[in-house]
Formats: sequence, C-alpha cells, structure tokens
Amino acid sequence: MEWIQQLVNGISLGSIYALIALGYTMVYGIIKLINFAHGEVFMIGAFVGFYAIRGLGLGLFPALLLAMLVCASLGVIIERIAYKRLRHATRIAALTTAIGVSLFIQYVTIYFRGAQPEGYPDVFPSANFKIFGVSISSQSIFILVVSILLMIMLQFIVHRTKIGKAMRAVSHDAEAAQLMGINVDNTISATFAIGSALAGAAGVIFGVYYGKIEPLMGIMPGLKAFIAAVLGGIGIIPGAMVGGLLLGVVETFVSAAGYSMWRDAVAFIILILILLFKPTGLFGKNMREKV
Amino acid sequence: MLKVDELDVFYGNIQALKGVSLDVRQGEVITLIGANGAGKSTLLKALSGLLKPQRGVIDYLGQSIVGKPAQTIVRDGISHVPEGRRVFANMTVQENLELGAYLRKDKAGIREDMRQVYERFPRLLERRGQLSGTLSGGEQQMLAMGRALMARPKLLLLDEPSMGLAPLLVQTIFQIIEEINRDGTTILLVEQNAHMALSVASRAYVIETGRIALSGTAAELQASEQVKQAYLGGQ
Amino acid sequence: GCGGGSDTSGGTEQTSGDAIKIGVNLELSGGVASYGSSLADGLELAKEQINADGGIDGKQVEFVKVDNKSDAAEATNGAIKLTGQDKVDAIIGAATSGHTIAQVQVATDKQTVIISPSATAPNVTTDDDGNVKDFVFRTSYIDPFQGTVAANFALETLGVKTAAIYADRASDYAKGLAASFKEDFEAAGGQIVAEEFYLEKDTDFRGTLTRIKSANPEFVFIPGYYGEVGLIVKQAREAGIDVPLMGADGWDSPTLIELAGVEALNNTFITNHYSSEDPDETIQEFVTAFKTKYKDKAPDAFNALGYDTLYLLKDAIERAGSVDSDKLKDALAQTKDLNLVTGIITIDEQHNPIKSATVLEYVDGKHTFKTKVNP
Amino acid sequence: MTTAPLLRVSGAGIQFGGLKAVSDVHMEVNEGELIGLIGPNGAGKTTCFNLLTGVYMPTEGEISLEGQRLNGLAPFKITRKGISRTFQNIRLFKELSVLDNVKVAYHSLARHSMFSSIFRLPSHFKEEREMEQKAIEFLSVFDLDGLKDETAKNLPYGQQRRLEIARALAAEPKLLLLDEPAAGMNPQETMELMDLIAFIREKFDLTIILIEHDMQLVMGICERIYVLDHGQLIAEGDPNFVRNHPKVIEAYLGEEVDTDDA
Amino acid sequence: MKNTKGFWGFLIFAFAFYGISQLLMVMNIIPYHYVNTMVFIAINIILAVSLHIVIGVTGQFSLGHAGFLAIGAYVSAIMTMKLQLPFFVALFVGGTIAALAGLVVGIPSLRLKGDYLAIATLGFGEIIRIMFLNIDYVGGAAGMQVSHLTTWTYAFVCLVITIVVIVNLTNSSHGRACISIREDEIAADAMGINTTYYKVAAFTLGSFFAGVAGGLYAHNFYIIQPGNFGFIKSIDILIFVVLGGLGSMSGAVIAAILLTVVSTFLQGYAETRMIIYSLVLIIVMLYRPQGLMGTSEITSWFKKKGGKSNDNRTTA
Ligand SMILES: Nc1ncnc2c1ncn2[C@@H]1O[C@H](COP(=O)(O)OP(=O)(O)OP(=O)(O)O)[C@@H](O)[C@H]1O
Ligand SMILES: Nc1ncnc2c1ncn2[C@@H]1O[C@H](COP(=O)(O)OP(=O)(O)OP(=O)(O)O)[C@@H](O)[C@H]1O
Ligand SMILES: [Mg+2]
Ligand SMILES: [Mg+2]
Repeated sequence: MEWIQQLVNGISLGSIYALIALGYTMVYGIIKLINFAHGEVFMIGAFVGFYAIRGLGLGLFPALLLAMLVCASLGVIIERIAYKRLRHATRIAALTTAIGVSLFIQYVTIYFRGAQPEGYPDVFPSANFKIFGVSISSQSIFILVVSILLMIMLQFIVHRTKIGKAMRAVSHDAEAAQLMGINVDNTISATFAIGSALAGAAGVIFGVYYGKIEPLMGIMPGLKAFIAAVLGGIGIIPGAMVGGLLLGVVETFVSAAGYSMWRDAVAFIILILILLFKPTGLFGKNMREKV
Repeated sequence: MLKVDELDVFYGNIQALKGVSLDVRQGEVITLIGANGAGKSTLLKALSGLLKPQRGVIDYLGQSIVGKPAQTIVRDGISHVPEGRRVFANMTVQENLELGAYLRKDKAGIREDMRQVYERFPRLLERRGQLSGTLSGGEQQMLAMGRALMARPKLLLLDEPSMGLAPLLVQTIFQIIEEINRDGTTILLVEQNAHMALSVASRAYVIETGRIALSGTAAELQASEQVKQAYLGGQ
Repeated sequence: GCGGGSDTSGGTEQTSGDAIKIGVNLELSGGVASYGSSLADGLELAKEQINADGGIDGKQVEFVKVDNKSDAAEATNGAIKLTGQDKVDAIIGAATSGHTIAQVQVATDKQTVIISPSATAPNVTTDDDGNVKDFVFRTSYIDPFQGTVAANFALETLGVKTAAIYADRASDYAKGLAASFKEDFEAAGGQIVAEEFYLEKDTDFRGTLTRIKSANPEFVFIPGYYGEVGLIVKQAREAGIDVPLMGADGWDSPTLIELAGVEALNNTFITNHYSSEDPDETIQEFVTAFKTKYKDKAPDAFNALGYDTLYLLKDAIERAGSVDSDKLKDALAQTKDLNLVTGIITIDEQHNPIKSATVLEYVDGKHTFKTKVNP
Repeated sequence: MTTAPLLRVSGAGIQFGGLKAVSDVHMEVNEGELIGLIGPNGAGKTTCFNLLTGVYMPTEGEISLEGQRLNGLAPFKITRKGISRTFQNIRLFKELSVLDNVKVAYHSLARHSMFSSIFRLPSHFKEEREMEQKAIEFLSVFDLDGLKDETAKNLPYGQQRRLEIARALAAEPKLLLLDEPAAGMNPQETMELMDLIAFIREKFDLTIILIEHDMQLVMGICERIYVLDHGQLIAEGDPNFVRNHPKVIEAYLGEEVDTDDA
Repeated sequence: MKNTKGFWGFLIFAFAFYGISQLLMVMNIIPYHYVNTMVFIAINIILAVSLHIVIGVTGQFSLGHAGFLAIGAYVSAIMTMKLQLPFFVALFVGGTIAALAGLVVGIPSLRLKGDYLAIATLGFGEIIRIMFLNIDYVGGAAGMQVSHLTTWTYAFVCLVITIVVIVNLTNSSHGRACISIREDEIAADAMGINTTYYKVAAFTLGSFFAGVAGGLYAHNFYIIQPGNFGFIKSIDILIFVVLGGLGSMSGAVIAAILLTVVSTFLQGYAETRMIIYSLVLIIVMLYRPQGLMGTSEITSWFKKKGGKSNDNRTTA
C-alpha cells in the first residue's frame, strides 16, 4: 500500500514538472532556444497570482488568467528585447543571454520585494480522499488533469492549426517561411506568448499546491523542466509530459526507498542512461543527419 | 509588370548588385544567366523582400515594393522558390504544400491546386506523409516548386530549379515551367543550365559580377558568341 | 587606500579616529539571504539606537557592508576586503556556520575580532582538536543545546517513547541538532524509529513523509529552516501524520505560519532564542522599537540576534576602553551576565554564550510561551 | 577475373524504417577505373556513398576494399583504409583557412603525438613543417595556393567545390567518391571540372566513382556506369550501352537525349 | 605559439610580468587584498581556458565543468589536509583525478550531441556534487576546512602552464583535428579524424586543468562546500567562454579578468550587484553576440596581414 501511495505522490510531483516542461519544450522546439528565463516567468506568474489573490482579492481562476496574461506579455517583451537581435547569432550566445535575463528577473524581483518567501493563500482547499487506503488530494488530481488537457491543447495547436504550422516552419527555416507569407516576428511572439502563459499558469498552480513562493523558486523547477523536456525529446510535447511524470515518479521512489539525499543524482543517472540508449530522448526520432 | 531600376544591394561592405535594371512584362518567361556568384540569387532575394536594397527602384504592378517585408510581397503575388530547395525538413510533404497556401483562404481552390501539384509530381504523392528532410535532393526540389505553386502566384521567381535533378526531371521541370507560364503566370528564371533556360524563355539577361552585361531575346543570346563561350560550354 | 600602513597587527592607532568601523559580512543575496537580511535589519536598529544615544564611548558606529552572496568563497573575499582595504575594527557575520568559518582564518590572520550573530555549529569557535579560536565569538547558543532541550521536552513534558527525525542535511546546524537530539533521546530510553534527511530548497517531501508515517512515530523532530519546514509541516499533516512535531529556532518566522497554515501548526513546538510574546521588559522594548522602524513587522529571532550582537560588541568595547583587538577579544571573552533580548549572556571558555532557551507552542497560528529552559 | 577488384559490394542495402532506400546492390570496381553512378532523384545514390564510407551501416550485404571487410567500421577508419569523398551539399570546415582545410585531411597520416605537440618536441616541428609544405604544394595543383589564408566560407561556390575535392584527395585515398561535383555549375565550368577530374586521376593514380546528373559529363568521362532506380541496380555497362538501355531511358533519361556529340 | 619565437616571447613576457608583480607585492605597493583578487582572477582564467578547449575549440557543449572543479578541489584538499602531502603534489593529483573523471564521463556522454550532451554533462556535474554532499569524510554539506596555501606564485605558474599547453595543442595538427570536429563532425570523420578520440581527449585535458583550478580554489578560500560547485558555477565558467568569444582563447582570458573584476568591484553594492552583472551580460551579448573577441586571437592584432576577424557571423 505504501508503494501505491508513493506512486500517487510521484505522479503529483511529476505533473508539476510536466506542467512547466510543456511550455518549455514548446519554445525550445520552435525557437531552438534553451530559454533559461522560463523558470523566472514561472516565478513571476506565481507572484502575479499571489498579488492578484491577496491584493486584488480575486478568486483562483481570475488570478490564473491574469497571471497567464501578464506572463504572456512578459514573454513577448523578453523575446523582443533580449532574443530578437540574436536570432541569427549562435545558439550558445542566445543561451547566455537567456541566463542573463533569468538572473536579471530574479534579482530585480528581489530588489523590489526582498528574498523572503511568501505563503500562498489557500484558495483551493484540498480535500483528501482515500481509495483503498491510498490518500489522494483533490489538488493533485486537478494538476494532473490540467497538465494533460494543456498537453492535448498544445499538441493540437502546434500540429493542427495554421499558427502551429507557421511555428514549425519558422523553427526550421525562417527565411523560407517568410516566402510563404508567414510573419516571422509575430509567429515567434505567439510562441513565446503561449509558452510563457503556460509557465504563468504553472506558477500559480505550483503556488497553490505547495503554498510557498519566492524569487528564486524558478531555478530548480526550471532545471527539472529542462531535464523533463530533454528526457522526452526536445520539442516533443507528449514527450515533455512523459518526461515530467517519469522524473517525478523516479524522484519520489528514490526518497521512498530512504535515499532522499541521492534523489537528484538518481534522476540524473536515469536521464543519462536513457540518453545513452536513446540519444534524442524517449520520443525523439532517431533521425541521423542526412548527408 | 515588374520594373527594376538602378538597384544596388550590399552584404556588409560587399556590393553584390551594382545598378541593375531590368523589366518583366506580363506573361513572359525571363531568364537570368550568369556565373557563380554573379548576383543572380541576390537579385531574386531583393525582389521577394528577403534583402533590402540600399538604392534603386522596384515597381511591381505600378507600386513600389522596395523595403516591404517578404511576407507582404507574397501576398501581392510574387512567389520565390529559393536556391537550395529550403523545404521544411521537419514537416511532411503534405504540410509543406499546405504552408505554400498559407495566405489563402479559399479551401476549395487550395484542394484543387493540391491535386494539381500531386498530378504534376506523382513522386510527391507517393511520399506525401514522409518528412521532407529525408527526401532526396530532386524530390525536395519538386516539393519546393509545388509549394510555391500553392500560393497561385502572378510572378514566380525560380532560383536554379534544375540544380541536382535527373535529366528526365529537368525536362519535366522545364515542361512544368512552360505549362505554368501558359496558365498565365509570369516567370523570372535563374539558371545555370543556359541551354534549357534559353529554350523556354522569351527574353534573357546576362549578369556578370553584379551588373547586367547583356540582354536581348532568347534567340539573340543563343546566337551570341560571347554567351556561347562563357555559358553554353562553347562548342 | 594603499601605501604605508603595512602594520596589520591590530591597528592600535585607529581608535583615535572619529568613528568605530564595523565590517558586516552577511548573506544579503543568494540562498539564505533572508537570514542575512534579517540580521542586517536588527543590526541597523541597534546602530541607530546606539548612535542616537551618543555612540560607543562617544564615537559613532559605522558599518561597512559586504554581501557574501551566500557563498563561502565570497565570504572569504569579503573578509579580506574588510580587513585589508577598509581596516575595520571588528567583523560581524556571517549568518550561517559555513560562511562564518570561511571568514575565520582571514580574521585570525589579521587579528580582527569576528562575531557571528547566528552561527550555531560548535566548530565555529573551536577547531577540530578543540582549541579555541582566539578572535571568534558568537551571540547564539550552539546546536547541541537545543537538541538536548528538545529531547528532554519530548520525553518529559510530552511523554512520548518513539520519535522520528527529519533533518536538513545541507546544514550543519540541523545535523548538529539531529545528532544531539538522537543521543539524548536514546540515552533517556526513547527509541528513534526513522531518521530521514532532506535538502534545502526541496519543495516536495511527500515521498519521505509517507515513509516516516509507516514507521509510526509518536513524535517527529524536524530541525531545519522555516522555508522548508513550513512545507514539511503542511505536507506531513496532509499525509496523515498527526503526532506532535518539534523544531528549533530555524522555524521562527512569520512566514512559517503562512506556509504551513494555522491548522497544521497546532500541536507543534519549537525551542528558540526568545519569544516576541515574552513579557520580559527588555524584549518588549525591543519589539516596540523594531515595529516602529520596520512598518509593524514583528521581529524574528534573527532580528533579535543581529540586534544583540552589536550590543554585545558595544559592551566589550566599553569595557576594553578601546578597539584594540587584543583588548577587545579579552573583553568579549569576559562578558558576564549581560542582559540582552535573547537572554542574559555569559561567554564561556569556548567563546559560546551561556543563556536560556525558550520553548514555544504554536496555538492557532500564534507562538505561545511554553517554558524557559536554563542550561 | 584474374585480379581481385579494388572495391567489391555484394548484396549491400539499407532500410530506413519501412523504406528500403538501397537493396541488393552488387558492384565491382577495379583499380584505375572511373565509374559513374546515376539514377533518378531519390534512387539511393548518395545513400550508396554513405554505405561505402560508413556514415550508414548496411543492414544487409557486404562491402570490401582490397579484400578487407568494411562493414561496421567507423567512417574515419574507412577513410584511413583508402576511401575518401565529397558531399552533395558542400561540407567544408567553414571557419578554417583553405590551407587548414587541407591540413586536417593530412592529419590522419601524421605520426607525432599530442604529447609532442603540447611540449613542442622536435617531432612536432618536423611533422608540422612537412604537412604545411605538402599542403601548399597540393593547393597549387588545384590553383588554390593564392587563397591559402582565406577563410573557406568566403570562397565562391565553384572554388569551394574544388577545395572540397582537394581536401578529399589530401587524405590520399585509393578510391575517391564524388557526389554531384558539377551541381550548380554552368556548362563552361563543368567542362573545366571534367578536365580537372581527368587530371587528378592521372596524377594521383586514382579510382573514382562519381554521382552526377549532367549527362554530358558522365557520358563524356566515365568508362563504366551503374544505374540505380528505387534503390536497385537496373543497368550496368559502358556509356553507349547505358544510354540506349530501355529501362534507363524510361526511368531516368527520358526519350530524347541531346548528348550525341560526346 | 606557432613557432619557437612566439613561444619564448610569451614565456619571457610571462616571467617579466610575474617578476614585476611579485616585486610590487613584496614592496607592498599592491596590497594584500588585491593579491587575493589577482589569485582569484588567475583561477578563473584557468577555468575559462580549460572550458575553452572543450567548447571553443572542439565544439562540445559541456555544462558540467564545475564537477571537475569540485573533484580537483576535494581531492587536493584531502591530499594536503588528510594525507599531509605537499601542495604541488596535491594540485597534480587533483588534476589527474579530475582528468580521470573527465575520461570516464566523456567516453559515454560525448556520443551525444548539442543540447543532449549539455544536459548529460550537467547531470554528471550534479552527480559529482551530490556525491561529495554525501561523503562525511569530506564534511558532507557543511564542507571541509582547508588551509590557505595558494599563493600568487602557485596561481601564476599554473596559469602559465595551462595557457602554454592549451595554445600549443590548439596550434598543432591535433588542435586542427579538434577544430574540424567543431566545424563539421561528419566531414571531420570522413577526413579520417577519430572524432571520439579527440572529443574525449579535449574533454579530459579540460577536466585536468579544471581540477588544477579546483586545487588552487580550495586552498585559497579556507572552506569548500558542495554548494560551491553547483550548476550555477558551471554556468559562470561558461559565461567567461561565451562572453570572450567562442573559439578565442584570449577572449576567454579577457572575459574571465573582466567579469572577476566587475564582480569584485560590485561587492560593495549588495542590492544591485547581480542586477548590474546580469545587465552587463545581456548588453554585451546583444551588441556583440559573437563575444568580445569573436573567433580571433589577440595576437592577430599584432600581425600585419591575415588578421581579418570573422565578424560577419551574424549573416551566416
Ligand atoms: N550572406 C552573404 N554575405 C556576404 N556575401 C554574400 C552573401 N551572399 C552572397 N554573397 C556574395 O554576393 C555575391 C553574389 O552572390 P549570389 O548568391 O547572388 O550569386 P549567384 O549568382 O546566385 O551565384 P550561384 O550561381 O552560385 O548561385 C557573391 O560574390 C557572394 O559571395
Ligand atoms: N536518413 C534517412 N532517413 C530516411 N530516409 C532516408 C534517409 N536517407 C535517405 N533516405 C531516403 O532514401 C532515398 C534515397 O536517397 P538518396 O539521398 O540516396 O538519393 P539520391 O539518389 O542521392 O538522390 P539525389 O540525386 O536527388 O541526390 C530517398 O527516398 C530518401 O528519402
Ligand atoms: Mg545563386
Ligand atoms: Mg544524392
């Protein structure tokens, strides 16, 4: 029974990772940019939600919407100011700028409100119910459902809609995409807007679920989301979902076995093993470069 | 239809086009021949908006299109098949074709054109679900042509469409060029294969190191000793 | 400035300057920035009060602040700058044991007194062989003491027989507490049924908590800092762990209540340096002054320790009659019955303060004063 | 058949997912031959080259050079055994100078250790000097010595192609594979290329296989031609035979071919 | 150091620089805390150059460099503190063990490419850190106290050795082999370059010097903790290399000096230092995405010809 409980614990943790990883992998897949600032957008989302609930007295869903909106704009602004100029630069230059942006957001936040953590208001009281002795909180079911829905939605957007096709075209060859009549700037902005809105939503949900937010909260989940995205195969949306869940379950099981100190190490070992056997991630097509 | 006057284009400090002037009339096939690095692709890119000319005039259907972004020029009816195929490797053949019709809203028309493209290139129909990145060079070239046709352009800019194609396909491609032209599309064709190009074109320009060196009807140029020497393998 | 002053042995002449220069080397950014900032707030209040009252021996107190970014290397760098470039009379810092140790050798080399407000690991003031480091002092009591108090409290006041420990592995502080709790609890006949660790910045503890629950302890000791503990308490209650939980001064922060929630915190206890609800006069004066300066924020233990540290230093400088570091270190070592916010302090041979610990209980989101335990 | 062929390909093939890109290809190439490999787009010509050079591992059949099995060897080992190539899409070391591009190819022939380079032992200077000399000599053969310090990516297209061939030759292969060397060249330039190929073949004692769609070139210089279609050989023989082979006409050449002046 | 002249020129310059700096220190014209900054700069340069050989020269995207720094730091600290061995032995052993770790990590992971390699190396770096976190022999999370043994002389000598070795390697046929891998791995392979061998060799060599830097680091800061060697540290090192210009060693050196100085200078501005630091980073990258030096070396400025820098990367 304990192990089933642990599996439930792991899936809840994993759905949080998945939630962040979805937006991450989308931007990643399309712009080919490891957007280190994704974790910080997630953090800003959490704080926007917090102030919306605390300061403006909004309910959970209006606050969630507001956070998504603010983060979408933030994502677009970051892209326009910091990344746009670097579209033709090396990827590593863009990555370094992203790191700079990430530090900048962290420390500006600290500058304005200090580094201390904040307790999240209890707007979505969790009811625990038991099934065969395993206790499951309504919140974790909520998160799992939300992340699955978002995954389906994203997958649909990217693969079935016109804007999604435009995104993929831009991702491969922006100049050729322009020749199709695609507005590259707008398409990239849309990508950032959607990805960042997802990060914002994840921030609020994280806040509600764990009850604690702070200016540096984006670093670890951002890193884990990166791992989940790579584990699933860069740019592959269901891959991010599975990667996130797998990571959550593995981490929980390691803790459950009494090796909580080795939790991240084991997670990384599994990641590396998987990559050694599937060098492009779980769902990545093993497509060799055609010469 | 298209009038280019005194066009200068730079890459950084390097001047790739030096005062190029030419004109294209409705319904023509114009070909542009010239050695490697002469500036042919540069000219096409300037026309389709991928490059911004530093100086000069480009009038298209009586309107200046200098400085317009590429995506709006497509809307005006100029389609550009770039050098080196440039298909969307991570998407299927079908999706590439759909993207060709990105700006169009007429579903029925799109479907009809799609059918026509598949008819012209049966190989593409065979491979419609395959990721275009794994297509062979020739297959990719067909796809690039088909994709541009999906926009139903008024003016089609073709940059070395026969490059890397099997002889049979070169013939096919040139047949298609003639067909497209017969159906009312004006074509500006850049080619290395000067024989073939001159045989389908009505008029031609020869470009050398960024300048128009010669121009005239296709027949005139085919007869010119200078052209024979430099571009036809001077037999 | 550079040039002449090659004399690094204490700077006897510097007392004739018009200000007392104190280096403050704290974690103002980085992982444990909140402790550093809390200490800094307390220090600022004390400085303001002292300067308003005419300073120390008529000299104004001046701070030279260095942010060590919660990084040991930066802490060392900071200490080098403070002693070398700024030539401070004493250093206050850092908040944690590790970052303090990173400064100690520099301070010792330069014969500069260093006082940590809140480092609690025993080896801050003594080396591995038990020798006392001459120039190093602290304002807080050391870890084993709190662990002992907690063990006794669990066994005697709560009357439990079995306990689990869930400690922060990343801090010496929590490890020290866990070790002394375990030793004293077992020595008195109690049984430890589970011993688990977490790492700072973790947010999900459900895996380990589920494991602890299946060990069925009557009591869980959770030494660590409020940031994580808040979540642990909340998740522990969700996981169905309803037994008493206990921690130490690291819990003390209003944020803990927000994080854990009022309800989850019922039936939890902490040992602490002081309680802002303690009716003691010194304490209440401090609380009032602090709230006036910082927009009604109730001071936490780090605020109080920061505040006390400057007063501890002031007392020693006044007794030494100068900031000569030799005299100052002797005066500090002889501190006796000094009445401060966090207790009446006497410095022992190991340069650790002997003072009382307070046990508090959370009742409906408020500290209530449970008992005061003397060493 | 008295002497063993230089290259023997027996029943080689490869499958990508469900697609048999190449299957059951048999080839025998003797020393000194100049072989053409033609076929419609997507027939599997480049894939054949990839099999020969170890970029792809054959899923069936066997490939051997001078009787030594090549299956499963890493590309660099195959190069060292004596097969070297150019690519359909030019793959130069873009940021390196023209000279360095060639020197890289010489590297596998050098003997001095990394240790001797780090500590600048005499062997380092000796080898590096030799390498430099050889490379410069070599570039002059290709008329590229004047451009030796130019960064490769700044060369015009035609010279990039030439440099790529030069680089492939610098690895001192027995067998040289050229993948569409004339692509993107005008007829005049193609003529020059034909001369160049003939010249290097003489000078370096080479065996060459080339893929090309320019029939004037293929029919003009190849002694023997293999024709691929849908991954399978459909014809093999001298230019005249191939040119008139009905299957080849149907699949590849089309009805009328105006290369009668070859 | 393409030729012997350049090589000796560099050495003479280095020793003159050392002599002058040492003299100034003895005469106390350079105060002690500046010496410390100089040592710190030297360590950072070694780190930057050791990563430069992996990323800048060979083109392998590693995000786990701090792991090798950690190994060097801990191993050398064990040598001096627990086994009482002399410092230079400790440095060498620290570097060697780090190199071995680099070899072990490199062989499997260098089969991966691009971001997949980055994440795998990041993973290894973290695994190394977590390992030290769980070893009580070296103090676990609380860290290990280490005596101060790193002097300017040690730091400088190690720095010179690092630079000489890396430059000599880069300017040799072996270095060209590495660069060709960066430029086009498939083509390099087709030219007979054993790509795996060179990738692993570059990685191992980079790890060795990172380990040496670790030894200097440990004996300069009195205490080492696993927390000092997290992935943020790897990123700090990465930033030196990228900011300086991928492929330019002098760029990496300049960036390491610049950022260390900026960071030290900003120490007095606690609240805004990280904001300023990140802004500097963003602005430099926006206006010089190819890094301060691009791919060119400072030595090319002194040559009359052939010094064309490759600044037109952005159009590629
Ligand atoms: N991105 C670029 N940056 C700098 N110079 C360029 C760039 N693209 C082209 N050039 C230069 O501009 C000139 C014209 O090039 P262009 O590509 O237009 O030639 P082309 O006639 O199309 O040749 P080809 O037959 O090889 O396609 C050449 O000298 C080329 O080197
Ligand atoms: N890595 C790969 N994955 C999937 N399919 C591939 C791959 N490489 C090649 N193919 C397929 O194998 C077939 C043969 O391709 P190849 O590149 O060998 O053709 P080719 O004969 O060189 O054509 P071209 O003359 O156009 O260059 C093509 O249909 C191509 O789609
Ligand atoms: Mg061109
Ligand atoms: Mg091919």
